[in-house]
Amino acid sequence: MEHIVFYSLSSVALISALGVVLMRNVLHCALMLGLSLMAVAGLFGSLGADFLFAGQIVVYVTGVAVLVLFVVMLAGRESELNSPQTNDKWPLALVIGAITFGGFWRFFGAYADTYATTDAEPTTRGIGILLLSDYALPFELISLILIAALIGAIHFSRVEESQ
Amino acid sequence: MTLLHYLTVSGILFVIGLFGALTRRNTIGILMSIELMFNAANLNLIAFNRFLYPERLDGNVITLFIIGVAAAEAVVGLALVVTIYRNLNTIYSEDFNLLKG
Amino acid sequence: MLEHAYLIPIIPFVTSLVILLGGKEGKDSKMPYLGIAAMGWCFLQSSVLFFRALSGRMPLEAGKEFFLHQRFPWLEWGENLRINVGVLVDGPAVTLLFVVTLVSLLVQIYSLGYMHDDKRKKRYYAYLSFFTASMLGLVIASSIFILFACWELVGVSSYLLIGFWFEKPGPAYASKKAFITTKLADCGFYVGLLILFCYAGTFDLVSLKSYIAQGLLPVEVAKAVGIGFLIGAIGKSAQIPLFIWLPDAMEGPTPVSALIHAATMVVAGIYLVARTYFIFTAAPTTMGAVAWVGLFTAFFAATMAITAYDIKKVLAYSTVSQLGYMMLGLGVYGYTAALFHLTTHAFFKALLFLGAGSVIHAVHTNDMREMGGLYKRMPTTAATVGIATLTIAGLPLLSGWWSKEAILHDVYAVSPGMWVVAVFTAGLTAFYMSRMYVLTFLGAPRNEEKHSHAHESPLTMKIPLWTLAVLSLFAGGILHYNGLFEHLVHFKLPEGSHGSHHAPAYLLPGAAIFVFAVGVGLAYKLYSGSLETAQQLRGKLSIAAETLEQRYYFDDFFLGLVKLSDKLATACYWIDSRIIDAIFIDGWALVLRALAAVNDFIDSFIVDGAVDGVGTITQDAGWGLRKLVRGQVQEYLLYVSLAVAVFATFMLSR
Amino acid sequence: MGLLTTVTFLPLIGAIIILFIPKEKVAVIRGSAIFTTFATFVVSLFLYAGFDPSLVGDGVPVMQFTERYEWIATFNVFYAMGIDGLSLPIIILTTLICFLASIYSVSIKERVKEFFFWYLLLEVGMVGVFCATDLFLFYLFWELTLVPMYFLIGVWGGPRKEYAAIKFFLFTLVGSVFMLLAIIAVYFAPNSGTFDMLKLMEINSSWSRNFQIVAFIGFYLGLSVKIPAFPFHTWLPLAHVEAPTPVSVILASVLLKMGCYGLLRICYSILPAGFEWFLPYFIIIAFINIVYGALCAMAQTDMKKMIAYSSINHMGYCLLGMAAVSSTGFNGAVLQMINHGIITGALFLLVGVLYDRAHTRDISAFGGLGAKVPVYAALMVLTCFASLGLPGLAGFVSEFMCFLGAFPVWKMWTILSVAGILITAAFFLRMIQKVFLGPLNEKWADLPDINTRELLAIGPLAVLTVLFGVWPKLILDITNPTVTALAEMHSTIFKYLH
Repeated sequence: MEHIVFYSLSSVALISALGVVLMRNVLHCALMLGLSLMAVAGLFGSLGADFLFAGQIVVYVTGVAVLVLFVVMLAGRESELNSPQTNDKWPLALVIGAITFGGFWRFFGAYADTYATTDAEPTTRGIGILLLSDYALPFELISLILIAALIGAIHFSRVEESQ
Repeated sequence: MTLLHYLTVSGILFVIGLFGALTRRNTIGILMSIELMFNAANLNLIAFNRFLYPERLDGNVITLFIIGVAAAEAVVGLALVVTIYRNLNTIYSEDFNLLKG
Repeated sequence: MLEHAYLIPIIPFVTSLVILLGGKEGKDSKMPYLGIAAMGWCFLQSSVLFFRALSGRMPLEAGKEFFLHQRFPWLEWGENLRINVGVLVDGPAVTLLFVVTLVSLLVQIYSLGYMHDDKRKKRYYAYLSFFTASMLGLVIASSIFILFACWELVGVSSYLLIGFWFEKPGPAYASKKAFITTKLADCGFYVGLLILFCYAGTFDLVSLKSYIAQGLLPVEVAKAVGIGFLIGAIGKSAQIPLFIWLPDAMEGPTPVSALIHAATMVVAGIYLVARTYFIFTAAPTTMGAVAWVGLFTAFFAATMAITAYDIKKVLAYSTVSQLGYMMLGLGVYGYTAALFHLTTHAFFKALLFLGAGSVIHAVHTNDMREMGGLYKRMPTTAATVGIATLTIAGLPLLSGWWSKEAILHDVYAVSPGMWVVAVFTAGLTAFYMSRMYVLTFLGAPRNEEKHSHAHESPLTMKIPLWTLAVLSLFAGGILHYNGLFEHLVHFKLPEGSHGSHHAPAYLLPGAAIFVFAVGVGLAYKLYSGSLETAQQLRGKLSIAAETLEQRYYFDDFFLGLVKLSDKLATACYWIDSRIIDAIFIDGWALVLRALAAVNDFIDSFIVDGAVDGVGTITQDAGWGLRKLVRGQVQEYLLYVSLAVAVFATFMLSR
Repeated sequence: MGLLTTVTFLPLIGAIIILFIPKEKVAVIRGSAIFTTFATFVVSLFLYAGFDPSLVGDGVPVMQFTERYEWIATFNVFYAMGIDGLSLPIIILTTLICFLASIYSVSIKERVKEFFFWYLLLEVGMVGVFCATDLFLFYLFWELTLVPMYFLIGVWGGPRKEYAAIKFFLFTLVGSVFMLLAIIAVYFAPNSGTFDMLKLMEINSSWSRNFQIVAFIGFYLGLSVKIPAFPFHTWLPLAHVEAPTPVSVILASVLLKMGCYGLLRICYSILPAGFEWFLPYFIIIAFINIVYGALCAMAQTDMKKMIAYSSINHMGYCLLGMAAVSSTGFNGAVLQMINHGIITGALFLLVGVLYDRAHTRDISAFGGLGAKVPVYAALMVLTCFASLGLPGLAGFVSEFMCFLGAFPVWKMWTILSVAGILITAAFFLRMIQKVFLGPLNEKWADLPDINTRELLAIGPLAVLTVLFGVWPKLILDITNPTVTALAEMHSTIFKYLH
């Protein structure tokens, strides 16, 4: 069961991620992104991070992905579907990706025999406590950043009266 | 399932994101790829948390923060995209070359 | 009364502030009465002290030479250093208090009439009070430092009063001249104070006296201090060569001149020497200097008075001359005599000035050539001024006679040579004073128009005149009677300083009466008729007369000094702006430029080739690299990730 | 938070608040600036109330109201503050002058917001310099005064403001560089490794004489520019002439004191051997400052320039007092700093008043104003007399004490310096005569007398002038114990003087 869940979720996540970077239609990309993120959320769940599972879906899937969709609809153009959506640097990028993954792999190998020793427990309460104790300051800072981002976004995307 | 499995998935996800970020012409695509990379990192954090320090929750909390920052980044980035589109009438990154030497 | 002696300077000081800050300015200001009332109180207190001291009913402090010595620390610093403020009341102080308050009171009453129409009456009375307060402070200060402080305040108030009619250029200039000249002298005083404190560590007169009595002050130091103080006194008491401010100071209102000349400012110098007499007597050289300064001043001032036609200037020179007498008296150990002369002189000089003021008030001119025959129009003034003239000229048995005789007596004891000059000067005095009187009051009117407008002064001006006239007549005799004044001043000659010359008993009074008679007679003969004889005489002696009229060219000398310092100032400023400033601004630039030149030399011959090569390569590389920079953000990202990937993998996998 | 930190940084809060006020609301900006300076002044009075003058130790000064927090641990830098009898009067003077000058600053009409921002920032630096007991902090505040001053002169100044500002900036900056080098040298000196002034005062005996001399020169170059001591004084007349009135006031009243204060606090206390080596030259510089400064003042036709040069002359008295290395001289010097601050502040304000009305400062352009503007004339005459050292007014006692202190040690130079008093009197009286006396110049027939706002700024200074002249003990009681201990601190080194 565990294996089935993991492999299916992983493959969904990876395949839809490939879709994000490779598909021509940006709208489809955005949908794929949502799918990928949802799969990653599932992975979170399989790792016992129940709060993050919910958070991922709420913030990413229903927030960011939807936002992307909106923007795509705002800024997308039909004609672009015909032109390639990937630039001419892709071979180099591929090499970089390979090197990066090679680097990762060297370290990941050390954890080939690491198994989860305990059962997963609900995390929400613990996260809540941590957020308001040890991480109180970063927590507040994050909220500040969000506000700033919000204001910034509004400011950027506002249509000037004069124009 | 070992930790390696999860790490592998997260590694591949990251590389895909990186590839996308480097090759997509569409600015929105770049942003989406970056989101993928964020997710890879998140997955990494949670996996380590679960397998190496199951009694603690710091990984989860930091992931939460990253989600927050990523959301902010997405908002700002998309706003920028909209603005750029409005002003330059394009969303292709190669068309922005104000930094040209 | 005695223990509250400190009130005497404080009351007029406060009064002056009240007058200055309160009430409304104008002709009808009631403030003058406040000033007079305050001064009246001070006079009352002072005269009580004076008469009690005179009659011996005020006891000296046990074993001391003073009646009262109060002090409290005003400034304390360091381990144990302090400057006290306090009062020291002794015989001379009591005398001066009496004289100053009396003259000031009379002058203030007199000013009611004289300044009747002035629009800044309030300010005038405030200044007068302040002037008197400073002088009174000077008189009873127990510490030389406070004395110096009051000394300066006297200077500044005289500045304000001389320049009272400041809209006219004359007073404005004269007041500045007075202040600067006395300030120049004050520098000497200042240095004296520094030296004194450096060695004695105190400014307190009583402590200093005992300090010096114990012989702790080296003679050289005493000499230096004495000379410093003497310079201060020369400036304040208008001795040669710093008398130049006094004739100009006549630009102030005449009552002010009376105050300055009779009681307050100019006697301060004499009083300073008297107050610090123990320092002078500790260094005999300084005594000689005091005597010579006094003698020169007395003589030269008297000669200058001969040719002056401005009534106030004649009086000014006569003051200078009389102050010279006092200085001379001090210099020949005639302490008592000098103070005695100071007292009597205050009465008749105040009277002379107030009388002159009365005349000027009536005829609106200072020039005696336009007066003449005024006795018919102004009998009171003529009578009182006549009394004063006779007194100062030395008519036997009047006040001036006694004090002048006392000084001459002491002079003879020390040096008969000096005495001859002094007696001759007395003759000159008799001459120029009589000349002044004759020209002003006797003879025929020379300017009918002015004569016809002349009128006798109002009562407020007459009362002071009569009061002073009475004092001029009798004060000297009374004080001289039974050694009253001598007893009051209570001066003990230092041992071994008695003069060795004894004159025959008839010589001194005889000579004095002789020169008096000759002086008065000559003046009457020359000036009672028309001025022609005098003019002819002047024509014959034109060089001498010119010299006298130019005040022996002392003014030119000091003006030259001022010009010189102006030039010096300009030179300094030129140096400052053209050289020093240039060094630090342009100079740096020059240095840098020189360095650059050296650099350039090295560059062009040694480094240049190499540098050029490097430069070319860099440039080419730059052009090449520039092509890489296409402004493509994504490309940058590509390079960055490539680098990071390679390096991270490489570094971490070692 | 300690009282000293409050006094120092209160103006900063005001400055920040002003940043948030829209620049059109000029009245609000002015009001809050004046209120801030007033509040600072009041807080500094609390310092006075809580200060115990008798608290002195044996040797190193005992600081009060101390605050000490670790700041940069790696370099042993502390946020250390404290005051003693030397700094307290100057701090109060600073806050008072800032308050009064801010009242006068209402006459500034352009870019009010920026003006008061820089103004308040300047106050932070000035107060901080006098509070800091850590050399690093001291230097920081020292430099903090530089930038606001540069802008205050450069933006709101007269016709040659840019030149003046640059000149001021360069002079002080070059000086500061030397001072920084000296600070670093002291930090790396044997047994040191600290910026703590008090500790440095203790350990300096282990330093070689040559080292102390070199370090002294560094400090002296930095400080003498601010004093300003000959020959680094040429920036002063220009800066004064070009600066707007309130800035001139602060420049003369407070900034110059930073140099003198530094001389006593650092050069003398930390590097006594260097100071001792320099004394013979120091007295000559004092003499030159006095006489040469006065002579230069006499040559001026511009009133502001004349007063600027008279400042050089008056700071010469401070130097003279310091050269005595005795309780008398030091007391005189400190007293002179305060009195000069009050008197010259008032003088600059008064000249500013006249300039605001007549738009000229040329002495010979006036004449007979005494009848036209009696109150103004009275204040001016009073202040001039105070400046030329009339007894009963502030300048006299301090001058006298400086001379009194210096005389036993430097007889010749002191006597020569007395000439400075005469020259000062000469040029002030000449100015009074030409401006106020004589017949009225008809050009100024409708010149209005001083108004309430100006009187509010100048009046307190005039009152203080009289108060400190009549009762100098007010200041002396605070300074004396500290200063006496200071004079005794290195008595072994300076023994030969006395």
